[in-house]
Amino acid sequence: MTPDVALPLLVLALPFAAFLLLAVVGPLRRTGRPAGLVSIAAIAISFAAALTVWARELVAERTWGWIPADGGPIATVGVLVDPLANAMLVLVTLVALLVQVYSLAYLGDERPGALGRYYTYQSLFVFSMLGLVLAPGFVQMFVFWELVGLCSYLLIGFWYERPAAARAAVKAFWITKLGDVGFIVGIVLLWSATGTFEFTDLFEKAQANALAVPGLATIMFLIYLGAVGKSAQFPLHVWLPDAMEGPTPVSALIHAATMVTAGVYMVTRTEPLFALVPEVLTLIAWVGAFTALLAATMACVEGDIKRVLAYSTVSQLGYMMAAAGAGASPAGFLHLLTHGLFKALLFLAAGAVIHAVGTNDIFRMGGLFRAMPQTAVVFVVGTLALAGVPPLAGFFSKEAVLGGVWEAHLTGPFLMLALTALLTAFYMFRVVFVAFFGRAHAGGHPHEAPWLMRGPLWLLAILTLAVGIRLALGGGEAHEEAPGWLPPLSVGLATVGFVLAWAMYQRGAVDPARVAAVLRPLDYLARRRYGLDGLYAGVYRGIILGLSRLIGWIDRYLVDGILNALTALTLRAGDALRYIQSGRAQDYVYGVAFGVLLLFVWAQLWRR
Amino acid sequence: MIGLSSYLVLAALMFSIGLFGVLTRRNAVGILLGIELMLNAVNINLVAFARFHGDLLGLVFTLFTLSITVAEVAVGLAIVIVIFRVRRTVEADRLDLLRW
Amino acid sequence: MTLEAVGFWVVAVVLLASSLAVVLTPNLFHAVLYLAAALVATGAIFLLLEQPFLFAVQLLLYAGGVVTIVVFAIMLTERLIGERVRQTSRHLVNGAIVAAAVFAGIAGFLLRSPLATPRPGPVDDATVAIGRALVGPFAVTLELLGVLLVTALLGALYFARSDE
Amino acid sequence: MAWHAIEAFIVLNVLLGLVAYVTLLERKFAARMQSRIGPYYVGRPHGWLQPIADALKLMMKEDIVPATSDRAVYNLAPIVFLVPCLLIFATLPFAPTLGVADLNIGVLFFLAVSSLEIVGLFMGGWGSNNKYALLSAMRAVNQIISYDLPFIFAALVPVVLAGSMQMSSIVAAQQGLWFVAYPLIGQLAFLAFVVATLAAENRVPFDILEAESELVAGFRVEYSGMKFALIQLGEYAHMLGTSFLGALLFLGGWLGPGPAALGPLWLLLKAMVIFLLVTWVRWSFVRIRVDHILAISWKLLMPATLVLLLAAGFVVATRGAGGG
Repeated sequence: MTPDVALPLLVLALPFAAFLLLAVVGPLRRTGRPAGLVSIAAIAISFAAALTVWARELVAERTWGWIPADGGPIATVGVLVDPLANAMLVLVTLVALLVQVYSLAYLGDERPGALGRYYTYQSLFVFSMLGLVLAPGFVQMFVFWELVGLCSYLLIGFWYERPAAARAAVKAFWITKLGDVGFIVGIVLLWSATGTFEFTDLFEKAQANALAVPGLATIMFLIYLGAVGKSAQFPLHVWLPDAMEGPTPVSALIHAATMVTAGVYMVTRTEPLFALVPEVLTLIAWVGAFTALLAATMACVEGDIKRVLAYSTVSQLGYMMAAAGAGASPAGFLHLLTHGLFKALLFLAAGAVIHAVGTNDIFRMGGLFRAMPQTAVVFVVGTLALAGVPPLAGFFSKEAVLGGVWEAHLTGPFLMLALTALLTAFYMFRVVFVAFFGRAHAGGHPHEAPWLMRGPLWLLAILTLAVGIRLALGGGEAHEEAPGWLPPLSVGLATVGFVLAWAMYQRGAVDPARVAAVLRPLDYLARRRYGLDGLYAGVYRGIILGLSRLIGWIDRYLVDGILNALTALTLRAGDALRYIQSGRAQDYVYGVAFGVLLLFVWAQLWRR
Repeated sequence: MIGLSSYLVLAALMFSIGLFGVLTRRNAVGILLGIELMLNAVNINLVAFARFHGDLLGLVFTLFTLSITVAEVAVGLAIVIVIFRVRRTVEADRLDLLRW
Repeated sequence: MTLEAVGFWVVAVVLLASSLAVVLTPNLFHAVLYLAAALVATGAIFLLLEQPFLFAVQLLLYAGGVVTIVVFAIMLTERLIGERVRQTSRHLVNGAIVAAAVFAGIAGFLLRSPLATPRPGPVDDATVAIGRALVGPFAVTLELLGVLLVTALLGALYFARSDE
Repeated sequence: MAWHAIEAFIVLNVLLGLVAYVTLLERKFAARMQSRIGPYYVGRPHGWLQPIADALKLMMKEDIVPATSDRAVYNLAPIVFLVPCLLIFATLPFAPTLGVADLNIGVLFFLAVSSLEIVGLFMGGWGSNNKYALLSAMRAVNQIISYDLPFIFAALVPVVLAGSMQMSSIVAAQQGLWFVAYPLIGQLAFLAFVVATLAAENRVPFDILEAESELVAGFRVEYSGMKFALIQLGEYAHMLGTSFLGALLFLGGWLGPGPAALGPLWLLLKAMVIFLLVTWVRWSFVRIRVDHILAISWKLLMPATLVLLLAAGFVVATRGAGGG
């Protein structure tokens, strides 16, 4: 094995080893905290390895045959290491490490067995995500894609005793599966058109213009559907807010930094392919922008702090997709990285708040700045970053995205994204003002989180800041073509959002209710999530219930009917025929004689 | 000249007569007598074939049939006697305990 | 009309007549006696077919064995009273039709089948050959027959023993 | 063919005469055993004409048919009884070439035909519609079923030893050693044969079927006159035939000192020896109870004769057939 891929393989192997250890060795798993420590140790080493890989800027590919066939294997497994994957590796392992450390405190009250189970899932999830990141071809990617989906299901449903959690897990699983159907069909179609699953081969062909297969647009659209499901794009975004039923660290890990970005990562990874089909790209951009706006409006009326963050995530994912659709996938990827950091920060901070207050409802918080100043500070840092205030990380990446979209001459999406930027600042500061600076509510004595939780928070906050400063100093290569008016516009939008939030929720200058009354239809729609959930539920119920009724009718009247008819016939026949059994031996002899006669007749008439 | 078919027809007649007896007799012993006739008809067939085909097999099988018939009669009559003891009758059509 | 033919016809008439009597006579005891006659006539048929050994066995087993047992059974079941010996028949017409149909079926076969009519020349005594066959190729069958007979004997004993 | 018929006719008549005088022999013998004189007056001084007188008397007596009898059966019974008893002589040779038919299945034929006798017997018992007759017939059936097998087995021992069922061959096989003198097997088989003969002929001590004291005269209680004569004839013919069979099977048949022409005389002499042996037993023993009779057959004679048969087979297998 070349040393090139040894380190990435180590990154991949360690979480899997931890998972195997925890899954197989039941006693260890049931100890709870030690199990967590095992997992954390594995991910820590893994993180160190990933950091080394990243620092060395390793580029390597190594594959092993998997499904053998004549003339080389059909599918391979292996690792593909390039800057894209390196960055992803670092992000995933970093966030996972911090989340796992954080969880040790956050889930400290869980039973040891449940905690062990949690870390088992966590390890498996990290392994799956890393496998997805390192995938050198579509098949491996799909396998890990599904594994990620499975882990997401397991983690969302971690508190499976709660019906809401169980429902949310199933919902997340099924809705992402809708997209996955398109994904796998697309993969197979692509394979039948080109004969390979390997990214490298595909990119070479794309570069050599050897990919002019008919229906490529359809194929890429189908593949994009997978990203739609995974990255919670409209209209399959409905699972993500519900997924907040899982533990908050889980949300931080998989619904902010890792799993939901898999779609974006996939699109970015296969960008050379998507580049061949501009119409799909345009669609991606429009859908992304629309998703961003839609989610932002819903976030504005949401009272649950985690759901606000969830909508925000959807919204930011829309940003990334829009960037990818606009051909500015580096910008989108940059936003992915920075967003991964500060959204994890926000989630974890929100988790600390929830941990302290015992509720998700921001209107039952308030005045928390005094109770837990450190948490408030890092939350504000995250908010600023998300709102796009320089010199924090979010500013640069968001600006890059906007610039990319503008460059692509996608005016509609650009406008929507700009509006989204405003709304983002608004709803984030709304949370900040209501939860941290508003009048304190009685009930409980909120206190600062333990250092196990605070440590990751500070680390993330510092990283957010550091990355921002690094981007400011180094000058992101993404925004070199951006027009000069873009930074001021961006900052201006953020400021407007901030001022609106301040005016409405801090100063009380504008009554939120009156605003809601003015924007009544919009408010009404946003509060009801634009009826999408209802629509899905309706369609689902309609189809399922209709089908059930149909099947029920068939079962009751057709299947049962036939059976009933048969049984009735059998009974009647038995009633009628039992008189044959007279119990008298001689009557049976008659039967034998008739049988013999029949044989005679048969033999004499037909046999000749 | 008496050919094979003469013997066979004779046997067939005897067989049919035996069948008639089996079908019509009320007394279990009478039924057994009919069965004896039928078995003997079969024996005639076997011996006739053996004779006309110059084959030993028919003779051997006739012996077997004879022996088995004796066993059958012994067991059959034992059953008849038991039935008589229990039911005080050997009328076959009154022995319909196994009817529906 | 050779002597054999005369013998055949005489025996055939006796055989059929006694057979008919077996199934028709109302007196069960007479039926058994007619059966004895029919069995002896069957033996005579064997003699006509030049199988004296089988004739002897037939007499020994049937006339001496079967008929005796049947008489014994009649005496036991009819409780030594002559009245019950009168037996009736049922469905005479049906039985006759079915029996006639079966006969017609067999006869149909006989008429259509090509039969080896020429009778081979006189044969030697088959007794030795039968004996060799019984302990040769049919040894297993013979043993099985022995098992059957023992089983039948035990079964008959079991059935007929009185409950003490 | 014609010669056969004539021969058969001669044999039959000689036999009938013989049978008639056998009765006289028995009566005389019995009388001697009981220190009497026996028949004396008819054909005096030794009653030589007594059998003829008996026959004439019976023929002239009134033939009584019971009113409630099963007439056809009743009338046919003596004939059915007599015919097999006479038929058995068909296979008995009196000299190497003197006999009706020296069948190669002679012994078997004898056994088969003699087993038919029972039919006549129970016909008579049934047909008489007499309680005693019927009981007698039932006993007869019982006993004959029981003793048929030992009788057959005992008779088969010489057959096995000689390796043939033909009477003349069996006699020829005794050229060197009569089978009765055959070590152990011969004596035992002969003993069994005599006992079974006693039973098969319903003689004392196995005469429960006529047991005068209980059943009057057994199955023939209702018979009189000519029919009674026929039955008696049949019985004595059967006895005589069995004696001949015994002589042929065990006592070397016509073998004896002197010229071959003396053969029939030797045979007759030997048969008479057996006959007198039976008679001797008859006048010496008491009647045995019915269950004892059956027990003797099933529990003693049957296994014993089977073992004898097996032993004979074993001897033949090791030393070869043909006696001595």
